[in-house]
Amino acid sequence: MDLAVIGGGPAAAAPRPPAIELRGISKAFGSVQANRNISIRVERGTIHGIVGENGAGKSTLMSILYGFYRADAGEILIDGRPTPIPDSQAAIRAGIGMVFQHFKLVENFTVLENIVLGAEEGHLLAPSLAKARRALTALAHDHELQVDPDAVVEELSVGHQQRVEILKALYRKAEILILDEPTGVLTPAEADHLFRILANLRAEGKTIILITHKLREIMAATDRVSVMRRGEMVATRRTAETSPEELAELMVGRKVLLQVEKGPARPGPAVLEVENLRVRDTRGVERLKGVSFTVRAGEILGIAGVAGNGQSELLEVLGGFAAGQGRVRLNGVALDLTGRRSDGQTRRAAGIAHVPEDRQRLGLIMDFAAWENIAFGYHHDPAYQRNRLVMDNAAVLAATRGKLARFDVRPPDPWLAARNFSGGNQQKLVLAREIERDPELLLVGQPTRGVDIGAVEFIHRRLIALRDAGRAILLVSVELDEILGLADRIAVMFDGRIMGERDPAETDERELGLLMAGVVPGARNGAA
Amino acid sequence: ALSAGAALANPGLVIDMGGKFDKSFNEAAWNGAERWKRETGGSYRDIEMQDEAQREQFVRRMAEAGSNPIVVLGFQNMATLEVVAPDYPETTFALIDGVVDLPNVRSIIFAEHEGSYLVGMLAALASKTGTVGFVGGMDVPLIRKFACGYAQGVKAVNPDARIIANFTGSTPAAWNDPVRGGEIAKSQISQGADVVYAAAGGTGIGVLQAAADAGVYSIGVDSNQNHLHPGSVLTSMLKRVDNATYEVFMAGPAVETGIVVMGLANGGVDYALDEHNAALISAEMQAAVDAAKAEIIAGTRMVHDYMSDDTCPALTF
Amino acid sequence: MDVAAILSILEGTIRLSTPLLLACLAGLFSERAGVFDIGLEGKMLIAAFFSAAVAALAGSAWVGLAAGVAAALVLAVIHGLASITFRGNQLIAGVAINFLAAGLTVLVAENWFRLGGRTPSLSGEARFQGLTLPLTETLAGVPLLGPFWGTVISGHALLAYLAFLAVPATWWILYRTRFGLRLRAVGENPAAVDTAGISVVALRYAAVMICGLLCGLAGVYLATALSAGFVKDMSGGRGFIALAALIFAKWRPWSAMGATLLFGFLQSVATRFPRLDLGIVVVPAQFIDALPYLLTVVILAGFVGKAIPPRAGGTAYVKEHG
Amino acid sequence: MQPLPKWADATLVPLLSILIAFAISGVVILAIGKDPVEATKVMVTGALGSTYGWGYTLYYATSFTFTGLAVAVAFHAGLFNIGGEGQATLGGLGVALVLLHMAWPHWSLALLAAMAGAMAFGAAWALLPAWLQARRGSHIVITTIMFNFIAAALLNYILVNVLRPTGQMDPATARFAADLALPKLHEMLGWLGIPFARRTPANLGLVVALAAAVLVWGLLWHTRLGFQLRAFGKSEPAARYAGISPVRVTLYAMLISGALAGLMAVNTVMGEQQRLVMNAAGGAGFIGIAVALMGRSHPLGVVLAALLFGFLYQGGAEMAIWMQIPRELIVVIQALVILFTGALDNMVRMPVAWAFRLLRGGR
Ligand SMILES: Nc1ncnc2c1ncn2[C@@H]1O[C@H](COP(=O)(O)OP(=O)(O)OP(=O)(O)O)[C@@H](O)[C@H]1O
Ligand SMILES: Nc1ncnc2c1ncn2[C@@H]1O[C@H](COP(=O)(O)OP(=O)(O)OP(=O)(O)O)[C@@H](O)[C@H]1O
Ligand SMILES: [Mg+2]
Ligand SMILES: [Mg+2]
Repeated sequence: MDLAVIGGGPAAAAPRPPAIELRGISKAFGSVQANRNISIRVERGTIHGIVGENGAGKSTLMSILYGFYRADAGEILIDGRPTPIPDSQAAIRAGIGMVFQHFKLVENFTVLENIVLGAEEGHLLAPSLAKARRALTALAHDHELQVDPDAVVEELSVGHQQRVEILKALYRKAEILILDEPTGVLTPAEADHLFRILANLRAEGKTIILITHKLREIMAATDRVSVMRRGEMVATRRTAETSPEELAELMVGRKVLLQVEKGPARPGPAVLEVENLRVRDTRGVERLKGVSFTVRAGEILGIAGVAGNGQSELLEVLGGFAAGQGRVRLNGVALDLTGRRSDGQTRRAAGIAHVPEDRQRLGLIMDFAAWENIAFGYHHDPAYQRNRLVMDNAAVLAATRGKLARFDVRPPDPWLAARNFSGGNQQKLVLAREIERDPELLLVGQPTRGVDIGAVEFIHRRLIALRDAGRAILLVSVELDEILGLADRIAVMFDGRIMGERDPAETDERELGLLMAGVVPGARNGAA
Repeated sequence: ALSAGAALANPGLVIDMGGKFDKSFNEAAWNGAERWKRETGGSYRDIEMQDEAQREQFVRRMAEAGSNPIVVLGFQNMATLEVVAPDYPETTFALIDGVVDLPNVRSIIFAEHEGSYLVGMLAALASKTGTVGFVGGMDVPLIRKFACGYAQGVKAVNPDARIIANFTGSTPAAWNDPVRGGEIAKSQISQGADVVYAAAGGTGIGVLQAAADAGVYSIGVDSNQNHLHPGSVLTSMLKRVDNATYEVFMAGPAVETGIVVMGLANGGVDYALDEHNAALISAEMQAAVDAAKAEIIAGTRMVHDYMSDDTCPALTF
Repeated sequence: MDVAAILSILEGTIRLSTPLLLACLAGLFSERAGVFDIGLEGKMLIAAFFSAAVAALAGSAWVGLAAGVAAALVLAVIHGLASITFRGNQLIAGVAINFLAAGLTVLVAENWFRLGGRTPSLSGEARFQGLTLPLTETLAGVPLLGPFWGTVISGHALLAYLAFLAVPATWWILYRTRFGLRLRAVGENPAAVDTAGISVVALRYAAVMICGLLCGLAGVYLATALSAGFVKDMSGGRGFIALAALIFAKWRPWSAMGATLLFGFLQSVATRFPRLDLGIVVVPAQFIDALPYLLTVVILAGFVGKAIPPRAGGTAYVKEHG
Repeated sequence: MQPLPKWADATLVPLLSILIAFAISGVVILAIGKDPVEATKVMVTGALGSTYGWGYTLYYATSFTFTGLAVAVAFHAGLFNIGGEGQATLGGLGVALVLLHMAWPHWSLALLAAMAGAMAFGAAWALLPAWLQARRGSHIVITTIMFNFIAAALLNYILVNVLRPTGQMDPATARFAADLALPKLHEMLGWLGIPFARRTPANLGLVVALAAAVLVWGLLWHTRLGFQLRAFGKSEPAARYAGISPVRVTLYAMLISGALAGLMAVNTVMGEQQRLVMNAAGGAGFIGIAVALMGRSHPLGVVLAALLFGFLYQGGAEMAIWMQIPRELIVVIQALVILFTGALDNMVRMPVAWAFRLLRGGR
């Protein structure tokens, strides 16, 4: 094999040019430099992984390769030939297909229509549809990609929608297939199925680029792996010759402390008691199918699971902005789940603080100044009122200055709009607002998503401190490391149910991974 | 050139919505003013109302600028003058189609029922089907007065005749909706009407057009509209707004105030006969109508005025 | 009510539905592609004026048609620039277009003709006359069918027939052609279209221009066929009724025809019976005038089948934020 | 792209937009064979050259302030209320009913009652579209458009069949009692010893409008409701997270918006016409859109933009009277202002941002 590729060194007289070569790609979104002078080579007939933290620029780079964005600078070579890719049409012509992180499907079209869209032959639809139907049968057979061609996409499961995306690429005769975080929404079993398909495709000589930040998948599925950090390409390794530890270190730029320092928990009485909680989404699909658990004072209950198994709905119901059925008690008092008195305000009044999973969409008003965001959600707080009608903006400003200082938010400018803080500082803004309330119960979703390692440690310390102050914390995270490091007990969610509870000291990633896939290992007992 | 009072004692004409070239009511007034201008070499100001809510502003502006006398068109301006005229006691206003009881207002009203009676007779004489139509503009007593006079004329000739009367609407928009006017006319024609009388301002253009398209007769109003569709416009009910305007302009600021009624007797209303409809009006028809006209002037033939008691002997609305 | 009256109402229905139908289909193309258009009214109005004005000057309805459509297309380009190229607010752009047309038509009319915002009356060649369809003679003797064919179906201007033919054509384009598939897709999820290698901008412009064309025809019909010339504000809210019909029809071509026929029927009835005496109650004309709007509100309230607009409708397609 | 400084976004961009709009209008005037310089002179002298002109300018500006504030409040809540025209129409009905059917000992009491009536009717007319948006998800733009037409038909019916005094041909109500007339601006200034033209319609409504602007400012930036309203307007999902009820905020925002639009009738119906006529709103509801866009939805901006449109309106009337330029020119200017400040905003902003980058880079 061609050793010269490793580390991006100069190619020795290689017999074949690489399937893809990117040279000096740069791309900025406004003031954010998403890609900085990136070069990478991907060999034909391999599975090439790209890893990096959230926001490292992985999706941006691949979108440039697919012609979705245009690079500010740089060059793309396909099979050794410089190939300008101004739009996706050009990428498709060059044999590139891409499965986006957020699927690009027309939801109320059928599978067939989605596949044909953009690849029609002639002006009339009927012949194209007929041809695609035949091709689909063949493709499905060859690659284990069965889907009903006449099903409406929005009625398919996420896994099947992903198949449609792959089929779309294959129907367009893609030789190079890019998959952007394909397993984030899949169960381990579905993920395994996907990797089998990818291996098949590789065997046919297709080239696959796999974006993920799950090191386990990289180690299992790829031939080579490139690491991105903060918009730059920091290294490329042969998978067989690297280790998860090395990749993790490359990703974050320094040695990673996987262990969070914390003392033993001293759990008190139950603060949150959830019994048989059920939630339906707007389409009537049951997303929580009878969930029960307890969080005690002075402990952190971690909820682990693949994204999309009901964790978000759980936070929404407890946070008061979605309806559910069942019984939820806070310090023994029942919470209203559907009625008039179930909204974010009553929850806050009852002593529940909530750091939402998606801070930009939910936790902050991006156009509001920092001080307005500090009042956000607590705009009924008597300390922020001058009288029954008028708010005391000066009091909010004063409070904000204190919080920005204590949480080391940079820059500490209460008038700066939230949009102009970096991701980590935005998260600190939310934490400053929620944690300092000294709540009975803190709901936290993905507290360190997209946050740099320094801020991660800070946030973790604050959460532990809150626990040690005798508060109850419900932590939802898709990062197993985070859950294992922070939680005093771990509950695993799968398909709207809790598959079991584990003590972090007595479990490991393998066992949790099985639970996350819906498999209950036989030996142990479930919930305590 | 436009500071208030710079132009002293030139007469002014306030044209109502619909515009000075509506081929009908407003245009008649403008024609009168133009005649005065031609004959005397004087100059006058005219402005066109643009908006329901701005009537007062426009009349006021005319008075502020020193025009005197000021002819104001349309019954809609009764309320306008009630407010504005007292503020300008030195200015004389002449209101056409309405009565305002103020010392500096000359209220000019027309005996439209008399003129309409004559064209009604012609309609009945020309009709072969015995069914005639009437398309009014806004449904107000004034327009019912037209309809009622018309119906009496029709019945005088043919007591069995059927009269289909419709109004375009109940708001001022009804004066300027030719599409709707045309639709109404088409509907009346489909019901057998072969003469349609339009007393509807700008809307009438659509009525006359529809009649011409269908090859039946129409009757114009206010101005002489015979030339619009020669051979199709049977005649026009002339309402000599031009004369009324001309007289006020001639008399100047000292024009007599109070109520002035313009009827058949003093040439205020009439039916139109010219080269465009000469072929349509036979000698017998003309003789019959002229006889009736003489009787009305002489007071031997009475035409009921709808507005006197809000009833009509010849037509139910 | 006798047969003649019913036939006359139906005949009026066809006539009055035609501009509504053309404008409704116009809106259908634009909104199915994800560009909301409350500027149908304005485009119709400006086409009405320029068609009448140019027809009056040139003495040819066909030249007028070209001018009217061209004027509507100019406004469509403005709408496209604002809502596609510059990613502005589509609704605000529509409002601006309506006022632009309301103002410009009168301004230019006054300047060209000095007729108080009107054009001269059109006659003869300057106007689209009614066509007598074949079979009219043959069927004349047949009871019911004869008069129905002769009065209701036959005798309309060419544009009216064109409008009703546009319904199956629209259906066919939308559901049976590549362009239609792409058009519907870009109104639902432009990112899907973009990643499929199709230009979102080009598709949306195409839709907006078709919208301009059809609105133009609606205006031309209004001024040169339904009536004989332009008067100020002659569209009289028809663009909004068409919009109401579009919602009523849930953005589907055949239903659009149904909705506009219903609204045309209401107008036809209201014209002939300003006070509709139903025996028990007298329905005032104002109520019938307001009925299309009331019905639309009821539909929008979702009590009678929910109207779900194209999902990407009303928003510009933005790939990168800056 | 570097964002524009706040001040530039709030002043430079709208000013530039209005300049473009004026420039194009100048071209239009040229195209119809008139002299734009002369037209400008006529407008300026007619609207600002005398206290008479100012009286009308301020009168119109008062109306536009109300409708502009109405649109602005809704904008802040992320709602586009095109229904100002209908709400103002209904507000007029409220004023008329209050003043016709009740006896009032003094105009000041009548004013309070008329304001209540105007606000109640205007708000009521906004309520159903708001409710439909909040509860049934129907687009408020469409429903408010429909409600404009329904309002026009309703008023038409009521004026023709219910409120028109017997024997009167005009579809309008009877006049209100003369002693209920609001003090005119010249009287109010007279109390202060400032001479001002009589016979202009500017009236106490002007003070009400300014008070409303101040109250709206306080509401938006100093009350909890305003905070919730603005938060909801910026991000609906975040507002839900914060426990801000979308239904309540939508309803409140539209009620306030409708009430403000309705209040316009105090200026026109009670302050000037002293009876209710057809089309009493006269398009002011739509001008409110231009005013709010131009004023960047800030009460101060709205007042200034309303003044500008008051000037255009009065100047336009003068132009119509003396230069035979149809008043529709104002509609064209209004359209251009809406187009450039509302829809083609990015087109104007891009070169400005570019110029700023150049300036910064140059330093
Ligand atoms: N369309 C866009 N407009 C503006 N900024 C963007 C856009 N897309 C991405 N960015 C920014 O570019 C940077 C890189 O984003 P990108 O999506 O490429 O990261 P990623 O490595 O794929 O992250 P993740 O693992 O979260 O998917 C981030 O700061 C992001 O906020
Ligand atoms: N839209 C914007 N306008 C102005 N400044 C911005 C904008 N977006 C980001 N910034 C500034 O650019 C800087 C870098 O932002 P970025 O999100 O890349 O930070 P970061 O390095 O990822 O930090 P963190 O680790 O805290 O997330 C921030 O300090 C922020 O103030
Ligand atoms: Mg990504
Ligand atoms: Mg960051």
